[in-house]
Amino acid sequence: GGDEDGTTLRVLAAASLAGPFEELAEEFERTHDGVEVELSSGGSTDLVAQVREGAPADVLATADTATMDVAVADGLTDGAPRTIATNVLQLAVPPGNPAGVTGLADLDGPADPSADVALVVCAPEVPCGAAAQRVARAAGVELSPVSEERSVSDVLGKVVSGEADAGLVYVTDVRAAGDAVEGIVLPEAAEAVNRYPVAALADSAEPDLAQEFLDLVLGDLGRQVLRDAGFGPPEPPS
Amino acid sequence: MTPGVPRWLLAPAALGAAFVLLPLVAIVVRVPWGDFGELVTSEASREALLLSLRTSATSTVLCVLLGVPMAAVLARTSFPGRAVVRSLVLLPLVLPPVVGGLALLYTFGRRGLLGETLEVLGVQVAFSTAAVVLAQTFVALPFLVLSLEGSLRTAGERYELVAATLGARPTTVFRRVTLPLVLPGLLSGAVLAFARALGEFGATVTFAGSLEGVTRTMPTQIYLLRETDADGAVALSLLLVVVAVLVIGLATRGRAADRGLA
Amino acid sequence: MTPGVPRWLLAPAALGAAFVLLPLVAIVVRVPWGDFGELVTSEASREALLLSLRTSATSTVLCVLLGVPMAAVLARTSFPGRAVVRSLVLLPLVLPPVVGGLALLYTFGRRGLLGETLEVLGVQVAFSTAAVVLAQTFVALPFLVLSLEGSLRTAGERYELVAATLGARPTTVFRRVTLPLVLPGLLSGAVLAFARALGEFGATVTFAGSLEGVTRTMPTQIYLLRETDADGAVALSLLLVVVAVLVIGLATRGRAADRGLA
Amino acid sequence: MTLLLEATVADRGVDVALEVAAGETVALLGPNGAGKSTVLAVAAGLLQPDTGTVRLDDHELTGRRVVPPHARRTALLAQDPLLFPHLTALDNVAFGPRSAGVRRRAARDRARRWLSEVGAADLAGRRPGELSGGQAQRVAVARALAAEPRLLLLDEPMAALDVAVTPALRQTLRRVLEGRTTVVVTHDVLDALLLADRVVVLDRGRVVEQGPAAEVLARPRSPFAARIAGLNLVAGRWSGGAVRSDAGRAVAGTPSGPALREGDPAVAVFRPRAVSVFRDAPGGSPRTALAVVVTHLEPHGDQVRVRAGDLAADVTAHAAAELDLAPGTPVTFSVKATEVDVYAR
Amino acid sequence: MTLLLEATVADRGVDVALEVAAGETVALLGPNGAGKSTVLAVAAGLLQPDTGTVRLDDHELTGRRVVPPHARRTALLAQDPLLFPHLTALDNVAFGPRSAGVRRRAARDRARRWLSEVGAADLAGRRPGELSGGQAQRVAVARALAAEPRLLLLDEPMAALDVAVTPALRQTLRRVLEGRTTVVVTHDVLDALLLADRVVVLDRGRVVEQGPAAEVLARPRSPFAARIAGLNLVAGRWSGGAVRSDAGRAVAGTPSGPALREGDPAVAVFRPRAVSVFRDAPGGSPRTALAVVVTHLEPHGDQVRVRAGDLAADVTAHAAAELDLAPGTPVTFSVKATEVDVYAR
Ligand SMILES: Nc1ncnc2c1ncn2[C@@H]1O[C@H](COP(=O)(O)OP(=O)(O)OP(=O)(O)O)[C@@H](O)[C@H]1O
Ligand SMILES: Nc1ncnc2c1ncn2[C@@H]1O[C@H](COP(=O)(O)OP(=O)(O)OP(=O)(O)O)[C@@H](O)[C@H]1O
Ligand SMILES: [Mg+2]
Ligand SMILES: [Mg+2]
Repeated sequence: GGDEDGTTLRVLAAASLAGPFEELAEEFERTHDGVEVELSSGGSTDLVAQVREGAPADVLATADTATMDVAVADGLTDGAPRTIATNVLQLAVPPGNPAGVTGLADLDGPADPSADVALVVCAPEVPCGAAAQRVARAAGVELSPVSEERSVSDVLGKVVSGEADAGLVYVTDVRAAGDAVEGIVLPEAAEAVNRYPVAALADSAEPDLAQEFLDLVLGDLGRQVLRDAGFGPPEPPS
Repeated sequence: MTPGVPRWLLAPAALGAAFVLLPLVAIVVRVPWGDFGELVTSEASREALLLSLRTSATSTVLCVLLGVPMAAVLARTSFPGRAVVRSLVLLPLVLPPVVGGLALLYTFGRRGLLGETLEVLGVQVAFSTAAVVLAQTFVALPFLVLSLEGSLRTAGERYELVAATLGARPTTVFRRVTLPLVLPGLLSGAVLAFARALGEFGATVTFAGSLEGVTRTMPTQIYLLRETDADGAVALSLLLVVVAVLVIGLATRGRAADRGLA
Repeated sequence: MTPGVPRWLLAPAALGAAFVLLPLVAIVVRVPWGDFGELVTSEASREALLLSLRTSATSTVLCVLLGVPMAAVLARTSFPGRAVVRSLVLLPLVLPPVVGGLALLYTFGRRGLLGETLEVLGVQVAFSTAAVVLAQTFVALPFLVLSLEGSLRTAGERYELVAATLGARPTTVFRRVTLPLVLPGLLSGAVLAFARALGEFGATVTFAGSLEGVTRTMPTQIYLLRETDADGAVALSLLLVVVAVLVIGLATRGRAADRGLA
Repeated sequence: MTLLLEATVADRGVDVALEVAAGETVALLGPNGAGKSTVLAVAAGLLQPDTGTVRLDDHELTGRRVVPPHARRTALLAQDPLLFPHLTALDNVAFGPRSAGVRRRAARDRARRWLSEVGAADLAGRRPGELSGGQAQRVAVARALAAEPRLLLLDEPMAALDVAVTPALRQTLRRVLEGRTTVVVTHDVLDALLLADRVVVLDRGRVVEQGPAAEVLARPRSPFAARIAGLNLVAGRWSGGAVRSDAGRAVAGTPSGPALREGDPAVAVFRPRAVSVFRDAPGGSPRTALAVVVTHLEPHGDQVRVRAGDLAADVTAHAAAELDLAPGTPVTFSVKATEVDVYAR
Repeated sequence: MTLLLEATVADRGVDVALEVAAGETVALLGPNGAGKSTVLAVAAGLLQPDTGTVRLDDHELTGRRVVPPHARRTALLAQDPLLFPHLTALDNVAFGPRSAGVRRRAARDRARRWLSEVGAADLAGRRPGELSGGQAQRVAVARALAAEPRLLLLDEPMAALDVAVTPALRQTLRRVLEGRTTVVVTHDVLDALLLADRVVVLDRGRVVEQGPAAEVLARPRSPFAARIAGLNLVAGRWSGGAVRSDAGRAVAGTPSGPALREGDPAVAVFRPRAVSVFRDAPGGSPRTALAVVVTHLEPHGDQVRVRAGDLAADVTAHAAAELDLAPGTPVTFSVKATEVDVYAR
């Protein structure tokens, strides 16, 4: 990136945050003359690995606290991470809900390949999978998915294509998918709230600008934009 | 007596080799050797590895069964639109694997082009091991076709023509002359296809999903592990690589050398 | 006069072609043609496409520069451990691309094997366009090497030996005999490499990141778009595919046909 | 099997009509590039002629439905041995029978027989890569013969063979070709005389002469046939008791065959032995004296063959020495009219 | 350039020592598979001998540091033309000069000259795929000659050439090889006589005979040399005024050269013309009568050559008809002792 004719602020954001952050970056550029925000998005794990290996970056926003904790433990961050938004799971079903799913209770049962309802979830290794397990425990059901995906978009893809009858994804994902899926609110979802942390980075070349960007995200405008995208407030009513 | 190569070629060749091999060394250095044994012998890894080997072998066979005829037709016949078909066959190469997986979903999925037909036949492809094989075959087929077609062209048609004048029917010519002559090319094509199938990830995840023992191949397992344990994922990759080298090494052992003049 | 192929081969060939082409049709059917124009002409798409073409072209050149010598050394010399080197060169094929990206990070990254050396030299590779090129070259190089090596073996050494007896030094032999003879093989190898580089995604995101205009290639853009707009991602893939077919079609136009007996 | 071939191949400048009766062996003669291999390729179905027909007995092989090579039951021995590199010599020879449906064992037995016919029995287990040039040629001959085709096409079957095996192989071929429809390309007059019933001489893609082998080679009408038969030939018009060529040569001779009228196209043919060589133009009885320049000398049996362009004279070594002949020497070739055979072109 | 070559190649059963003096042309004769091409490959550096040395003048080419083919300044015309398929005939011929550093234009001029030397000037622009067999061979000859090497190795340069061009090309070679160190493999006695100073006869990988060309071909000591020279040869021991072979043949003759003692290994050599053929064993003056069975008959000039295994007799066509000769006829070959040349083996 060229900062010959100005200052560049590099922001690494989880893919699920890419939309809102783009909006915020534009706003930031508008209010900061000569500053260009370069937004780079990807999987949280990838982003942390990139920072560790020396990717030039000023701000990091991940999709869960676990990956951010890794960054903190590696001393990559400058100051404690702050939560900017939360997210909860919903059941996504194809339009019209062909399998007639109403809630987690319909998905109870042992693994059965010929099950009439094909459920897809995230693998337990990834945050949304861990959340799914917690939600299922809270509901007292045993899930037997036909596939344990690596990412939310993989889960959503299966539902959108109609391959799966239901998938456990975040409410923001349901919102982003538009008409492609329908969301079913889960009462048990509050048991597993996902938090999105953001932090300035230790190696930042522009610590002041980074701080200003954090302020923007954490400020009213930030909240507004994130809420519009379907995210919950940083401190959900418990 | 081999004619050898110009001396100066060794420099870029070594550079190229280093470029490919250094990252491997880097991986080896990073692997947490202490946990290595445990990691690679874990139930999940074993299952994934076995599944990968099984599906990759099956897709390689499929690639050979479909790809050899395709290469032969491309190299030995001419029909209008041959050039177009040839470029289209390249497509799975260019298609980002995830999109390839989507394309397969759109074709073989429940709501895909062939979905209803398949459903009537009682075949359910998605989320099954068969889907893994399909995804791997889709991405690996072009390698076999292209490299074999190249070999067929280089080998030329003279021996086939001679065989025909000796009364050999096209099938006999194909079986007793064409195939034996391009065996090295077929072999390296199959190796390419097998390697590509073994490393396939994107299309598999998108099209087949990821369930231990059914659709979770080694690369998928590596991705998952990487979320929690990057070094572990690297170690597992190393295992995959070693297994691949062993399989390929065994398969291509004793390739005949060609001879010189006089 | 071509000898043709046995009639029955057409069936599996057609099946294979259908298997590759149907998913493509499925994509075309699914593309939201209404938004297509806007989507593919958007600033982001244009930048990504240009970056992809630029980097893929550069990596193809790199692949040729490094791969031709490697193939020549593998096919025309014998040294202890040749077979091992040969299998190792295959590795980037098997390595899941993301792991390949990690391996590159471990090598060229700040904390990598060469990191310090590079830092002293003032070179920062990772997360730059150069990193994209490196990642693409890493995954594409084996294709060129393997398919060219196959061609070199099939072509044999007889003409090279004749050239040597006519007083041609190895360099002359290489330039005036070897290369022209395997030109079709080199061309299809380069096409394979270009296609693979163009579709490369996993290693790029990991090693180079995803920064618009700098490292966000078309596949990365497609991947990102897919998070929010799967159909749009598919449309973009179609663009990538069309561009690839055009580029490859132009590059391989007018490949010479070989001739028969008498 | 009667072969009837009429074909033009424009880009090779070939336009040939050829007929081979059932059981007949035709020798195809002609200079390099005359179109001999092209004719064989057309007959074998490897080359589609631009226009023309190929007919075996009453089966039309070209035209609307082209009969592919394998269904023609022809076997072609090409100019290049082209042994299958992945098969042993034995399996190469067994390839034809195997393709015709013979069981492996029987095919191998037959192959072994053919290999010994060509003196290559001991090479059965070798791969083509391990054979010398002549050995490969012998195996290729055996392979073509073992296919037992209805039409056999042989392109220089004796090429690369040593003098010790040639006569024996020629006898073998003579026996094998007996009663089999065959076209054999050769540059050797002995092959033509011993193997062929008829010879066809090609030049620049056209048939310039054909007829029974012995007759054509004894009374050639084309320069190339004369050359291969080792005879001198001067072509021109019959005028005043001599054949006068466009280049102004006049050779007096004795017409034979159908009577010649003044101005008829005719050839004068005479043996090199009948030619005497003088440093100066001689007087005396021989009516023909051709002023030529020696181009080279060759031993020829006990004699020395003095070549002067396309004419040749055989003289004793003693005479050659006495005349102090060397390339470049201007001499006179003289031949008695009684030694010159003249007949219509 | 003196070539000294001593080499064994175990898997081809070749063990040869060969010396070629500077400027000398040696003809390498021998049956198929004798090892001729192998010797050329060793000299050219294409084949590493198992043991032995190759020396050009005083430069050791094998041994500790093997000199690679391109640095030997030899040119090899292999048995196969192997023209570079991607270059025109002209550029094929220009390849050698270009490799030696000659500029493209000059190299092409030189190539054009060589192409016309071999009668292929009009083929300059053609690709090898568009040449006939003999045309390709001519271009290959031109290519080898154009390289102007210190040592020229020609493997059957006249193969596939038509009778019209052979004499002229032979003269060209004769002129070109003058003063150039050359080894030429041939199956043709004329090549040996006209081109070579010396001939070396190989058989089964060994040198069985060598000497000045005219001498070896006039007084051969090996069966193959006799065969190529068109002479009959019976090898055995000198005993009682005749050469007696192991097979029990006895040929009476007149010893020449160094005196022979009883029991010395010797050969009896006689021309086919000197042999008379009888249906029954004759009485009378000729001391030698060999009972043989006719294997085949060939025309030979005006006569008929009667072959009986490795022996041959030339008789008139009239006599052949009168004797009712045919393959399988038992006859007696008879030769006068004065016609038989006997000398030490
Ligand atoms: N593939 C080709 N394309 C175009 N022209 C060709 C091709 N092959 C041969 N020719 C030309 O066609 C003519 C006839 O060639 P052909 O091979 O039939 O000659 P030939 O009589 O067999 O000669 P030879 O005695 O040298 O083998 C020649 O002038 C040759 O140059
Ligand atoms: N690559 C090889 N490997 C093993 N043996 C070989 C190889 N090439 C040739 N030979 C054998 O070595 C011997 C010598 O072969 P070479 O080619 O030198 O014979 P040649 O004298 O040139 O015969 P020709 O007159 O048939 O060309 C033969 O017996 C042949 O079968
Ligand atoms: Mg020919
Ligand atoms: Mg040889």
